Amino acid sequence: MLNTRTLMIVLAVAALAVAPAFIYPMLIVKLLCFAIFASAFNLMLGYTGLLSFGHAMFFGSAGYALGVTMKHLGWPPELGILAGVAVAALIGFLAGSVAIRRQGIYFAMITLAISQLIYFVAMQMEWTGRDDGFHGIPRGTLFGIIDLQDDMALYGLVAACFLLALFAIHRIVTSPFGQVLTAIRENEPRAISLGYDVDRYKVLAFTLSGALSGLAGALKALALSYESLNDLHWALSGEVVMMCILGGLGTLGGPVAGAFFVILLQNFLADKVGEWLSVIIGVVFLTCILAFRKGFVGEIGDWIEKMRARKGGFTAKQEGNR
Amino acid sequence: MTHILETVGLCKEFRGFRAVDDVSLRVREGDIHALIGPNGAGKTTVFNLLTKFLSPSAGRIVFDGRDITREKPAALARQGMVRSFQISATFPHLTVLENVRVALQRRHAPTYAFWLPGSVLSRLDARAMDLLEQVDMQDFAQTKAADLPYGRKRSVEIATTLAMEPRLMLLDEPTQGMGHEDVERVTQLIKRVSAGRTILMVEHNMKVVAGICDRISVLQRGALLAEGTYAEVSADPRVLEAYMGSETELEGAH
Amino acid sequence: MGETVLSLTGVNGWYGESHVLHGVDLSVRRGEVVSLIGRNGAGRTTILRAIMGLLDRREGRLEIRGQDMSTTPAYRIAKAGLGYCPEERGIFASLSCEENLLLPPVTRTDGGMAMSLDEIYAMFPNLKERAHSPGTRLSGGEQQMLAIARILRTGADILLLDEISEGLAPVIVQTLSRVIQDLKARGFTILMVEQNFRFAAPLADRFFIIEHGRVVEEIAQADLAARADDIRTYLGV
Amino acid sequence: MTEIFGVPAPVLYGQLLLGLVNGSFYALLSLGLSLIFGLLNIVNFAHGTMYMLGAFLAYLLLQPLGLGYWWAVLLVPLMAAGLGIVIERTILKRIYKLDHIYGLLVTFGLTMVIEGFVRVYFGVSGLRYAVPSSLQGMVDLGFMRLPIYRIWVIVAALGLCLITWLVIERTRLGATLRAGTENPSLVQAFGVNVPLLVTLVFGWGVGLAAFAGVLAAPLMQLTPQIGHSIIITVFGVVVIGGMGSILGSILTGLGLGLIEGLAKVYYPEASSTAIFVLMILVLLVRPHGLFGKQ
Amino acid sequence: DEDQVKIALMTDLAGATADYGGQGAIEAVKMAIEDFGGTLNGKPIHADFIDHQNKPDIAVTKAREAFDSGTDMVINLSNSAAALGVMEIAQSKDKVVVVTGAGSDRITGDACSPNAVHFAFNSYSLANSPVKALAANGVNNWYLIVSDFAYGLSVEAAVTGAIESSGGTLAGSVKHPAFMASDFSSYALQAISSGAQAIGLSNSSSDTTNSIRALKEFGLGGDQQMVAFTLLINEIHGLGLDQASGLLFADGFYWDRTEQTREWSKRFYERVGKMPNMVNAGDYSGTLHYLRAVEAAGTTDAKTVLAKMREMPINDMFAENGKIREDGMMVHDMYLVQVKTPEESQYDWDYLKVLETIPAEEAFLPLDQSKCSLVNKG
Ligand SMILES: Nc1ncnc2c1ncn2[C@@H]1O[C@H](COP(=O)(O)OP(=O)(O)OP(=O)(O)O)[C@@H](O)[C@H]1O
Ligand SMILES: Nc1ncnc2c1ncn2[C@@H]1O[C@H](COP(=O)(O)OP(=O)(O)OP(=O)(O)O)[C@@H](O)[C@H]1O
Ligand SMILES: [Mg+2]
Ligand SMILES: [Mg+2]
Repeated sequence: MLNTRTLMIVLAVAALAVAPAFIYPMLIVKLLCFAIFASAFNLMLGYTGLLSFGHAMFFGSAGYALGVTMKHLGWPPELGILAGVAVAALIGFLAGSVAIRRQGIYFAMITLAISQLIYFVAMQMEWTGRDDGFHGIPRGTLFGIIDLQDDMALYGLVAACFLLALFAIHRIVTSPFGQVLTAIRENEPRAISLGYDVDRYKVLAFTLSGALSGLAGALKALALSYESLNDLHWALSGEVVMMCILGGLGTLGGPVAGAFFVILLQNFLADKVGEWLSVIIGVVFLTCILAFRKGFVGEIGDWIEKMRARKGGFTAKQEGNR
Repeated sequence: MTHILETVGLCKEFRGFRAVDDVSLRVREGDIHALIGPNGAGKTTVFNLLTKFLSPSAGRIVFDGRDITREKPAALARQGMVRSFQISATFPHLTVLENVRVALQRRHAPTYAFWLPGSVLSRLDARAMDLLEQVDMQDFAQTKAADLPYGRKRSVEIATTLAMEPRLMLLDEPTQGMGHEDVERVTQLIKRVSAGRTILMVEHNMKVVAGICDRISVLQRGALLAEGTYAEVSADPRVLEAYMGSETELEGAH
Repeated sequence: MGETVLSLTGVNGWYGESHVLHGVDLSVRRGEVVSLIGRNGAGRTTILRAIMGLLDRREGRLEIRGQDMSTTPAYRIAKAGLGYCPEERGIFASLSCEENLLLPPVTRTDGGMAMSLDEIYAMFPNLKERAHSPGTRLSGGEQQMLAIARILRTGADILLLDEISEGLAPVIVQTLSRVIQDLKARGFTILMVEQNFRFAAPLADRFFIIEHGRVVEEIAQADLAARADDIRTYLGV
Repeated sequence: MTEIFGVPAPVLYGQLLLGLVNGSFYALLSLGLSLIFGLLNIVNFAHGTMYMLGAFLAYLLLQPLGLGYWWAVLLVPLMAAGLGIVIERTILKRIYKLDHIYGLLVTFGLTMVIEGFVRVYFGVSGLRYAVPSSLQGMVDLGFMRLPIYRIWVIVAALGLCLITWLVIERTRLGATLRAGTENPSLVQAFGVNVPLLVTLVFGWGVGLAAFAGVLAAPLMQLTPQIGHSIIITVFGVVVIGGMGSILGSILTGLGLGLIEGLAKVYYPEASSTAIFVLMILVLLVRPHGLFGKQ
Repeated sequence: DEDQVKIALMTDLAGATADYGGQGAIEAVKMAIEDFGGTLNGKPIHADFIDHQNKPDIAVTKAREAFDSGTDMVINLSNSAAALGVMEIAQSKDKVVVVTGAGSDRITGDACSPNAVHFAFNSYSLANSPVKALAANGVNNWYLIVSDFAYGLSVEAAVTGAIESSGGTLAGSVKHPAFMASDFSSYALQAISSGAQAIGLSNSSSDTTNSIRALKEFGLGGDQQMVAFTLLINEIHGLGLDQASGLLFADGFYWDRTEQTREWSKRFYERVGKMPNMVNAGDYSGTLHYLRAVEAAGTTDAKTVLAKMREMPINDMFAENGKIREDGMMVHDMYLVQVKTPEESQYDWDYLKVLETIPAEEAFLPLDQSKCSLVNKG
């Protein structure tokens, strides 16, 4: 098992290293940003079971935070990114504290409402540039040595952050905290009766997910030198849900695959199919939910398990032995 | 004799309907104390009040000398008052060992540490196995809780509850829905784990009550009807009429 | 004893992916009280649910009054005169006691078994008293009575009762025992699942012992004493 | 002229009345949403799309077929209900056993598809649907002149809400529905054709949304996006009122329309955020909504 | 290869603002290339049609990709945010941008760029002329319905400026959320009950059409006038003359104005099925002007081409003696138009009366008031 995992990691790093030779680097940067975003979202839905329909609020706010600190305060990129993450984490904490009072679909609605609120506020603030967007964010010099104006340098930064974010998510999920989260997801009343203040754990999970989404948003704003209201819009929140579901919830690779798929689809189809884009994406999305409920990665995982089980001589789960 | 748990004039109204009416209950430290009574007498409601899943309309609850009327449920569990559920409550997709470990983790390992690897929890394994042995579940340590037979789930639940090192355990119908064999096992288990702690339980099975309970309180229509040892209570004609019925051979009911 | 009114032949049943019933064969004759006994999780509730068509998947043959109903959708099975009282009672919170009582549509009037509201209230006076309180405000015992009463109105003459003595005070269990005897006297056919063997023992004409999702033994009332040891090993009593 | 906080009283009354018109739409839509959520356990994200579709269907009846407004009032809800029934039978029934987030996601996908089609066939620049001649004109209410059509909107919407509410609370069918909301499989075991009931309820809910669309058609330029903002507001209404509470949806919908009307006079910039602030406040005080049960 | 000309139309092909781009823009650009001859210096002219889906970030990503893969010029850029974003990239990569689909004054104001040309209209030109024209007729008491987003506010600023300078007064204004509200009755009622002589619509697209409908519904008429500050002929087509008649606005192009406009527009109509609006015409004219400049310059180098573009006057069906100023604004005559009544309209798309031609110098912000840094330096 460990070998396959190491192999996967090596493969992923290698793929990231050679990819810019074949694909337009800035497109990969965008893909990676959304992959981080979807993975961060997965931390909520996939591992905590809470559907947030307002995750764009983290993505967008972090972008604006990075923009303001770098453009107006002259902070270097590393601090700008940190500022983005911090702002997103703070929003995660505040929004989480409110939303956590309800569960399931209500949670989704409340997060949606909070993110709409933030959207409208951003829309009415002078300093965000409203719907004209926040322009002219400098890319700056990382740690005072690496000039990010160079696309490849920027790509390196984003790729490194991507790996780091995936590792962070893996670590969070398997950490002692992750264990408590699993328990809460499995049986919340029981977790309460064991003395866990479940709301606090959920808020922390929401905050962490927000912070990582913020990382994604900040990186994207840095890469594009630009931030817009679209990054706060509920449609983006819907899109990130879609990415996760398409790729496979509760797996590390799923959201990444889902994000790549959706962004590439949008990227390549839009100019070719024009008006039909939303129909096509909708149909693909519906088909996936109805036919491959576990997402690409989940279904492939199941299939591999099945093959392995067949090889190993198991035919089916043991049954009837109760 | 000290009382570990005391309620003073506890009341609970649901939109005008008094489910619990001025109940002053006293549970002595170290006892197995049973709460019995006809259906709808308010037993589960009392439990819910004690464990803060409901808040009382009036009255006070004192646990170990401290007023806990306004405490949050999780905080109460941390002080040693732990409830096990009427419906079997495990974490179905965790293994038996992990089930117990989650309970141990709260006291003995980090719980918010999202930056640590999961392997730090393995230092709880020995202790968890220890608890599993107490309920005779060591052989099932790696089984998923969902795959266990019903009675065994109860055992896991009790082991999990024990991991909390409770001073007072609240058991709501621990044998409900169990076959005879399991009833027997769980009864013995309760007896065994009662050493060094107090147990308050709701139970309809008179055999269990008669077998292991030191004291019994009888509720009826939300109010306390009688209290005493099994012999005292079962001799009370009001209890016979309201609860046990005409059959003198009590076990006959179950 | 009358003709066979309910029979299962080689019935398999599934919850999602998990295969729970493995070839159940049993039959019930008119006017009989039959009890399914077994350990927890043996599959007794599942058998009742299989009959009512409430499983995710069922295979095998189900006959009611000689008619093949193996592929009949769930909502039509009740119309063949079956009344189901589920293990969890299934009282509706948003309906008053009386609305709960009136909820199941009257499905058969020809058998003459349908009891009127008055008859039912005479049988369960508590329900009349609480007719207008929301269903789930009733006490456990009252809810259990309501669950049984509810299916007496519909004209169903084959009753499937799941653990009706469960979690009830001894005094109410005694009442229920009388109710069952009364129903039997009126000619109802009853298939009941009981954990509480002592409750079932004096009531049932026959017992099916269920283990691992199949019928492993059939014991008649008359043989009960003789087979006590067998039962003990099966049930661990 | 009397003024209320700096606003002339007649203007204020006028605004409140207009708020009530909007509130009727919210009530109609959130009622359908609640109904569907209650029995199907699905948060119908496509509800706004159905509203939009209702308006476009009305247009479609008029343009190629020449069937006017009153035909639309009659036929469009039926057509939409028919579409809803097809969707329920072919798509939604596959996801009932899953977590209810799937319902949200599937209907989100449906929104993309349906809206995409409307966009392809009708474009985005907006179509016009005229006020029917029988409802043209204004009534002088003293403090304002109100178009007759808006009065009809209030009457029709509230009438339909009332009928729906009566059916659910006062009839046997309603009792069966309520029971089905709690435990569909048991109701089925009692001999009720629950799948049919579910299908019909979805059809009814969608029909209500489409009816709202027909009512709205003469009031605005029809673009494929008209469902967007309203659905978010309606979600807010349902959360504030308490999900699944029929009466709650109706009352909250009306109330919210009034509050919005006030906001548009006193602080128009906040009119779009008022609902979200309100929602957060309500949830802090009453986590189950104003009319929700525990 | 190096000296092939590659242009890209980037616009909203299918979204809410597709009237400012969409199929019409595609055909306009294609017509320009065909009319130019299809080739330049013997090489075919390559055109890409890129959908930014009305999302500025997609516009920015795709523009970057397009420039990196050899695109020389991007045109249209409906949506001001997208335009401003792409202008920045064009400047850093030294490419040419011709904005036709967006109207923000910032494009030639504080955000101006040596690499950008603003072709068809901006909010100043749309706002200023109607206010001035009405003032001359004694209509100078205004109420504004403003959409609460950057473009609406930029129009509002331009309008308020114009009202002040023409000695008018503002009776009041109300802000509505942009593209979120479909119910304008409340704003209409407030506007009507203000008693102002003119009600100005500082919004765009569906917000404008819905405002118009609501004003009509609540009985606007008599001595109150409606003025729209951003309106395309397509929107009048959608509204119908009974709703829109009498409406005043400024337009950069009307198909039925001259023989030349008619000839071109009919060709356009045959391809698209709609009459062109000022953005469509701008797309055609802008593309053609760019190609002519490249031909004259003999290179695709942005600096040289831009210099040529500024040097050459624009003379076609869109502009007579149009000229690109140093702030990037292509100044040309604008027209004050009024929507005909149904009775006045004789044939399909016969919607407008041209009341007045506003000379280029008056239609656009005088250079000395410009906030563009390029102007101050020069
Ligand atoms: N949430 C509630 N709202 C209204 N009434 C309630 C609620 N919970 C319980 N009750 C009522 O309070 C009374 C006591 O209920 P409780 O569940 O405590 O009984 P119990 O003694 O546990 O009975 P059982 O032995 O049947 O479990 C009952 O009449 C019940 O209907
Ligand atoms: N909804 C369900 N999904 C999956 N498995 C189930 C479900 N309900 C029951 N089972 C499993 O099916 C088997 C038979 O259960 P069933 O409820 O029929 O048993 P029973 O004999 O009625 O026992 P009990 O005493 O618990 O009522 C058990 O192993 C149980 O775990
Ligand atoms: Mg109880
Ligand atoms: Mg059972």
